[in-house]
Amino acid sequence: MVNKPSNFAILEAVQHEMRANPHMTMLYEYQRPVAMGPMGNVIDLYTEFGAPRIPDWGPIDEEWFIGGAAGIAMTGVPAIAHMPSMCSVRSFELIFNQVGKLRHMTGGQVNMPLVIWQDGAGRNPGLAGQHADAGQEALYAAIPGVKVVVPSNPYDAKGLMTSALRDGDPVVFFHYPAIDGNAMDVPDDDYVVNIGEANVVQEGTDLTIVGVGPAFVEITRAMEEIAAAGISAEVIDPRTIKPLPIDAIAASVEKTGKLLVIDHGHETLGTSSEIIARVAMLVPGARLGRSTFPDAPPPGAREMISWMTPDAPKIVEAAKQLTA
Amino acid sequence: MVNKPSNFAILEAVQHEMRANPHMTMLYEYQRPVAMGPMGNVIDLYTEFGAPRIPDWGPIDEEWFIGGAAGIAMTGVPAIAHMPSMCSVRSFELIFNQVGKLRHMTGGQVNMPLVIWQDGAGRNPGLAGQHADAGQEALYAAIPGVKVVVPSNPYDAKGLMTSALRDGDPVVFFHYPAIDGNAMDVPDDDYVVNIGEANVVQEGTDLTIVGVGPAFVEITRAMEEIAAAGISAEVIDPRTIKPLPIDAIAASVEKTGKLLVIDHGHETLGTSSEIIARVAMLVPGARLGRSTFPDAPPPGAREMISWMTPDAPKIVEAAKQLTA
Amino acid sequence: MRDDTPDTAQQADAGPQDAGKSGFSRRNFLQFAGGAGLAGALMSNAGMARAGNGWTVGLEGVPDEKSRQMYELMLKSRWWEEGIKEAFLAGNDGLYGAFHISVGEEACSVGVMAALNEDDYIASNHRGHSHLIAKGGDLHKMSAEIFFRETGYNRGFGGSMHITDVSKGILGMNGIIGPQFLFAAGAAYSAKVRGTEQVAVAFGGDGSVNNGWYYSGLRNAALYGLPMIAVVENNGYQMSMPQQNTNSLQNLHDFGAGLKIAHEAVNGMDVMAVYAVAKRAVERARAGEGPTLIEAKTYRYYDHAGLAGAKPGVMGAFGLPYRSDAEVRAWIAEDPIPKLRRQLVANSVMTDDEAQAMEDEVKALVAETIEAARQAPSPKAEAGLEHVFAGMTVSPSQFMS
Amino acid sequence: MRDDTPDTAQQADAGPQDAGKSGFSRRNFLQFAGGAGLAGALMSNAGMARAGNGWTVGLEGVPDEKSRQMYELMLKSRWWEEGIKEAFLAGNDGLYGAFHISVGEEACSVGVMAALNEDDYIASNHRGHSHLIAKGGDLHKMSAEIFFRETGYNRGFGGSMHITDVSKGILGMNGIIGPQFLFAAGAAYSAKVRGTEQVAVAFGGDGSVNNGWYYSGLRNAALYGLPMIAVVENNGYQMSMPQQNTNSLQNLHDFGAGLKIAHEAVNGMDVMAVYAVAKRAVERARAGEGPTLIEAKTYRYYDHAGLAGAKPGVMGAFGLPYRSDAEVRAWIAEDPIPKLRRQLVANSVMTDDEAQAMEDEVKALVAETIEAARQAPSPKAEAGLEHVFAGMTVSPSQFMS
Ligand SMILES: Cc1ncc(C[n+]2csc(CCOP(=O)(O)OP(=O)(O)O)c2C)c(N)n1
Ligand SMILES: Cc1ncc(C[n+]2csc(CCOP(=O)(O)OP(=O)(O)O)c2C)c(N)n1
Ligand SMILES: [Mg+2]
Ligand SMILES: [Mg+2]
Repeated sequence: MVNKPSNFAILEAVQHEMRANPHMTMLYEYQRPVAMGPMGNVIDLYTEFGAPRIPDWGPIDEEWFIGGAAGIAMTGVPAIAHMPSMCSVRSFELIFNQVGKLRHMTGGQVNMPLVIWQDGAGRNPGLAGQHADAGQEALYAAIPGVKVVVPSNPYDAKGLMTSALRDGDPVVFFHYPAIDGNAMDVPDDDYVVNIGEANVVQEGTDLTIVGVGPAFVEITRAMEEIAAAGISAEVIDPRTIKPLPIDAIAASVEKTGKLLVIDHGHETLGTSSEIIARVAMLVPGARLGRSTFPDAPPPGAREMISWMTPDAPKIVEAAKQLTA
Repeated sequence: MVNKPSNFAILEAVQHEMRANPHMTMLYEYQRPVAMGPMGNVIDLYTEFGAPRIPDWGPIDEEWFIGGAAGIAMTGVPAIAHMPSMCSVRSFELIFNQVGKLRHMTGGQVNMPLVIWQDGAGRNPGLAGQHADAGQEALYAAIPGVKVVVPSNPYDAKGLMTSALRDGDPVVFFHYPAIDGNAMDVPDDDYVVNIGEANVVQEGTDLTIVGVGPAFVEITRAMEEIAAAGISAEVIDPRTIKPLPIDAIAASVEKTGKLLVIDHGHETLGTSSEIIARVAMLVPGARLGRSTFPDAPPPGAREMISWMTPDAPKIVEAAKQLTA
Repeated sequence: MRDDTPDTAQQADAGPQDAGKSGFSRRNFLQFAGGAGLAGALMSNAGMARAGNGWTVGLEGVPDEKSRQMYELMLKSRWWEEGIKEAFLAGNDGLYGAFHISVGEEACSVGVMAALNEDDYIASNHRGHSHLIAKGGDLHKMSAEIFFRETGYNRGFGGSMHITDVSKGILGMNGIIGPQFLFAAGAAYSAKVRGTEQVAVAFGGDGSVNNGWYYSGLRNAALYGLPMIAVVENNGYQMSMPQQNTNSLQNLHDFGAGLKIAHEAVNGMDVMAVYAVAKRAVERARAGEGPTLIEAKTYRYYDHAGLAGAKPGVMGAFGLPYRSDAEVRAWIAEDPIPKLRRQLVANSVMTDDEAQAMEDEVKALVAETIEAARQAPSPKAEAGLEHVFAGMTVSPSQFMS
Repeated sequence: MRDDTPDTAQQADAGPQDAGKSGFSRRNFLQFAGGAGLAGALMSNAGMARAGNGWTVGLEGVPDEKSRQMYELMLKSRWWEEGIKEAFLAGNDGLYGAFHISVGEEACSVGVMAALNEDDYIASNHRGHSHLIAKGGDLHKMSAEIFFRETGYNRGFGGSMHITDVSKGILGMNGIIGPQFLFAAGAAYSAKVRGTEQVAVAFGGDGSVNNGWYYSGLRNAALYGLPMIAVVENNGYQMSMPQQNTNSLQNLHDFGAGLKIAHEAVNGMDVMAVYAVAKRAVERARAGEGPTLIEAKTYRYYDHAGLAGAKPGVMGAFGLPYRSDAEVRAWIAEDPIPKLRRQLVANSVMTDDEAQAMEDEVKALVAETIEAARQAPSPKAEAGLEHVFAGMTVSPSQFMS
């Protein structure tokens, strides 16, 4: 057990499943499945499996990566479509009208062992507009028939990818590089983190704080100062957006009476909206608050985007306010 | 003033604006802009304006309708992209990454006088999967930079279309044919219903009921029985999903203490989630409830889809429960 | 259409070179495809169908049994759709939902499917009843699905537009225009991964060529040398829009020239001509020579959807605003089913009585499937919450909890 | 590339016929385009550029003033990017964000823009600095945007990938691959609606031809006979992927054959050759003969993005894993800027001193814009809440209310 970067941990999961399944195929866009581990050890799936199971990345054509992978999956061959954050949305309709609906539409006939691995987003300065998004998981969670997971550390990333690759339903897997900020020991052997299982990272009595992916990394950074302020926070990482493990969150709010949701997605109809709405109905009288990226595209200038992104200081502030 | 079918009322708005603006252009998919009014009078924009402002409908290519119309709008020419419900989602990325972001991304340089008119959806039996959707407005409302309106009757449809066509920002306009169930007098002259303005259709003290489009039609059908049950319901049609007129709704819930949201969209991350989340934070202690279409694609068989759709009887039931 | 044949020949040769460029040498692929010997063998009997200009092809070289089966499949497709049509028109069963009739286009589906093996894949569209029947679809399950019964192919979840039978390689009809080209390319890619000889065929209409998925499916099939075939059933209309107003190409298969893939037009009203062209395409695919684009010139006798202009006992829809009755009658004069029957009888593959008997049996079977569908149970309302994800149900959120 | 010229000629003729089929007769369009006389006039001086095989074209027929301007624009593009590159490498300004250098490709942008009027439109991509400068982009506002200053083109909202100047017909660079083909087709459609003579040009790389928007933009331009031009800057790589691994076509412009539109390849390292081809395309567009697909064979001297392998004072990036230094040096030997300078001097359009003076002035201007950007104010944090919708701000939801 040793710290591993998340991209390496994820490739360990993919490598294990591709070795176990002689046909599993990965279509991907420009990030060759090669990563270096902590001891300089390299995983190179491209060299190990090669075309056709792992072709050289090929054309800029997200509709092929997702539509083609869906076709592969319909023949019973588990498929992965891996691409950068701004790209999978080009295939949104295929996920909305095909991938998510085919099982139901056909009365249960169609299995869709497909993992859509979306990579690389985050509220980074300098890219602007299309390359600094976060929170797209909410767009996919709104679609019936697709599962959506958002790991917040390398350990969960590997375990959730393993689960996703063993699932018979389509899973959209969000990898935010920022989660390497939550360094973790990652076993070399394979293991699963179950889809739909929340992680209570810290128990507390005054306040429940919830967030996924990069927002959860900021929550972790804020925990010490929150404790220092004399606030006993229960900290929960849902890890899965759909199906959302709302019971674990509601149970916690039952105890603390207060919920703070942090999200790097937008205010309107982001993940925070669903969590707050459900808790509000399940735990009448709870105090509720959220800190999210505003309903604006991400601007390029650091001054703007950093100010707009929920980070540790803003989270500490919000925790104090909500418990005041 | 006389009852008019909504498609006719909408075309009255488009005709007026196209006459007022010599270049306004409409690209559309297979529903020619022709409609018959109550006295058998016909509006035929295709004959009146013709190509190129209104071409014969042309190819099955939603990316052209929306991407091309966006290009037209970028040159300062107001444009309409009109297509059936299952189609505009093919251009989701163009709306998400271009139409909604261009003004902000360019520091305010790009105007986008574009109306995306999505037509014909609804929870109808027999079509299944892709042709019986509703609630897609929530997908677009999640996108920064696009306004989203959902009229629930022919009067609002005409007034909101007029506002949309005079707006310098992109507006996604949802026309559900079911809204003809809310027959209304519609003036022949042009008028506006402001985007972002809710409509308090009935005042009440016990309970606030909120819904848009086809859900609001069902709410209207339920009102008599709800009153008969001795429940004084305040009934609100937000009409706009983004920007959401939350203050009017919150003010009402302040008064009634209870909120019931009805939506033909899905449970998870549908419009109901945003309304409930915001009210929960603005009106602590309010009782909250919702009735939505489940997180499943629409099945074809009538037995299933009718049972799954929030209709008047289910709304009456929910109102009784929430006020019990 | 003479000038199309050279295209094909020439482009077919371009195949392996393209495949080579994409990193799969022909040799590699043939290992997958099961050895060069096979490809050679297939090649040899391709010649058969190269008679004349290929626009109309007789039974020469087609085993009697095969041609009889093809005739029966066309009859099944024709009379199943006619039978359902009659039930809709009669109005006694309260039928509802979409129903896109392909009557008139049976030669396209049966001709292509005759060139396929059972384990080959097809990805169909909204007008796909004929594709499914030609690929061995079960008429009982199809009728039951039209009636939205629990016993239907999709258990009443899908109706006409979504009928699917994965067990027969039928990846499904689809209510959306275009994805079939990606699904077929993906299924072909899967065959390559698994090293099988399977091919995947996408069926689309003249309207389906106008969306990006058509380009993507074909372009990637060309890039990776995939065993994929795109069949464009050009029936002249995209709903009410004449094909010539939707695309600047007169002959849609010409698009293949821009991808340097094999492409040709075929007489979609002659099942043996379609069979011949499809066989060449299948041979090319199994030999690792990449995709083929086939444009079948055909016609739908009925309206786009629904039964405007249709009458009980009369084949075809007349008096529609966007086309002339003379045009409809001209295409009906080309009807592929009597055309094949005349050939079967003239070549004494069957007697006219045998042909008639076959037709009567098919009609009886269709009637039986419709009666069975009538009697079958409807799905439970609660079933709608199933099959969203495998083995779990979603919550009935229509009821406030 | 000889065999490309016939393509064009032949396809150009197909133009009006296609336009006709789409319902816009050439005559109609020429009213928009301002009368047949004009089209004729333009045609006549197109001949000039038909010398030899067209792969390299001299200054014959190009007014001295014009060629001097073109030289200056290439210098501006070259030295502005070199100047910003140096600032990045020096590291003293804390520069951040994306920066896709187009050094080496200046002949493509300047050659095309030389054929355009001020009110014509361009839709650019992520590698668009050169397009913008060639279309008259303001170097001060561009430098300021790279520094994310309030004084930048996009007020610091966009950075390199999104620089836009609607007032100059620059519909913007774009961080997403492909939409420019739709935007340009749309802008061309708008010109048709308004009855102007404007044309719209989309610039994309060899990678951009692989997505559906490319097909859609070109196909609809062909269908409606739009004054649209697609310029594919084939620089041989899509990030680290050789073009030949991303598309089964060796010559990307061949795709035009499948749409029956005018299409040709051009020497993207020869500004006058590009100018000549672009002029023909523009004439075709203004004459209502529909779109043209131009493939410019070119090269980017630097890495896809960032400055791997780049050194201060040295032009080009070396030692990159996916290409050989010899290849880079071979293309640099083709550098279009000294090539034009040699011609200007040899044809005594300028003396070498005048050319040098011009280069020095350009360098000075660039330095000035960078210094001004340094001094300019950064945007206020709160500004990020503006420009989502016209005239309203969104709420600062990052702070719990
Ligand atoms: C993406 C998409 N756009 C539009 C539609 C609506 N639609 C259904 S069938 C059809 C016409 C199809 O024409 P064609 O491809 O020629 O097939 P045909 O009906 O003639 O067999 C259209 C526009 C759809 N189902 N999907
Ligand atoms: C839709 C989309 N997919 C992927 C990307 C990531 N991306 C940015 S540039 C690029 C390569 C573009 O190559 P090419 O079109 O040849 O242009 P070049 O960079 O060579 O000028 C890619 C894949 C993107 N920006 N948009
Ligand atoms: Mg058709
Ligand atoms: Mg390139």
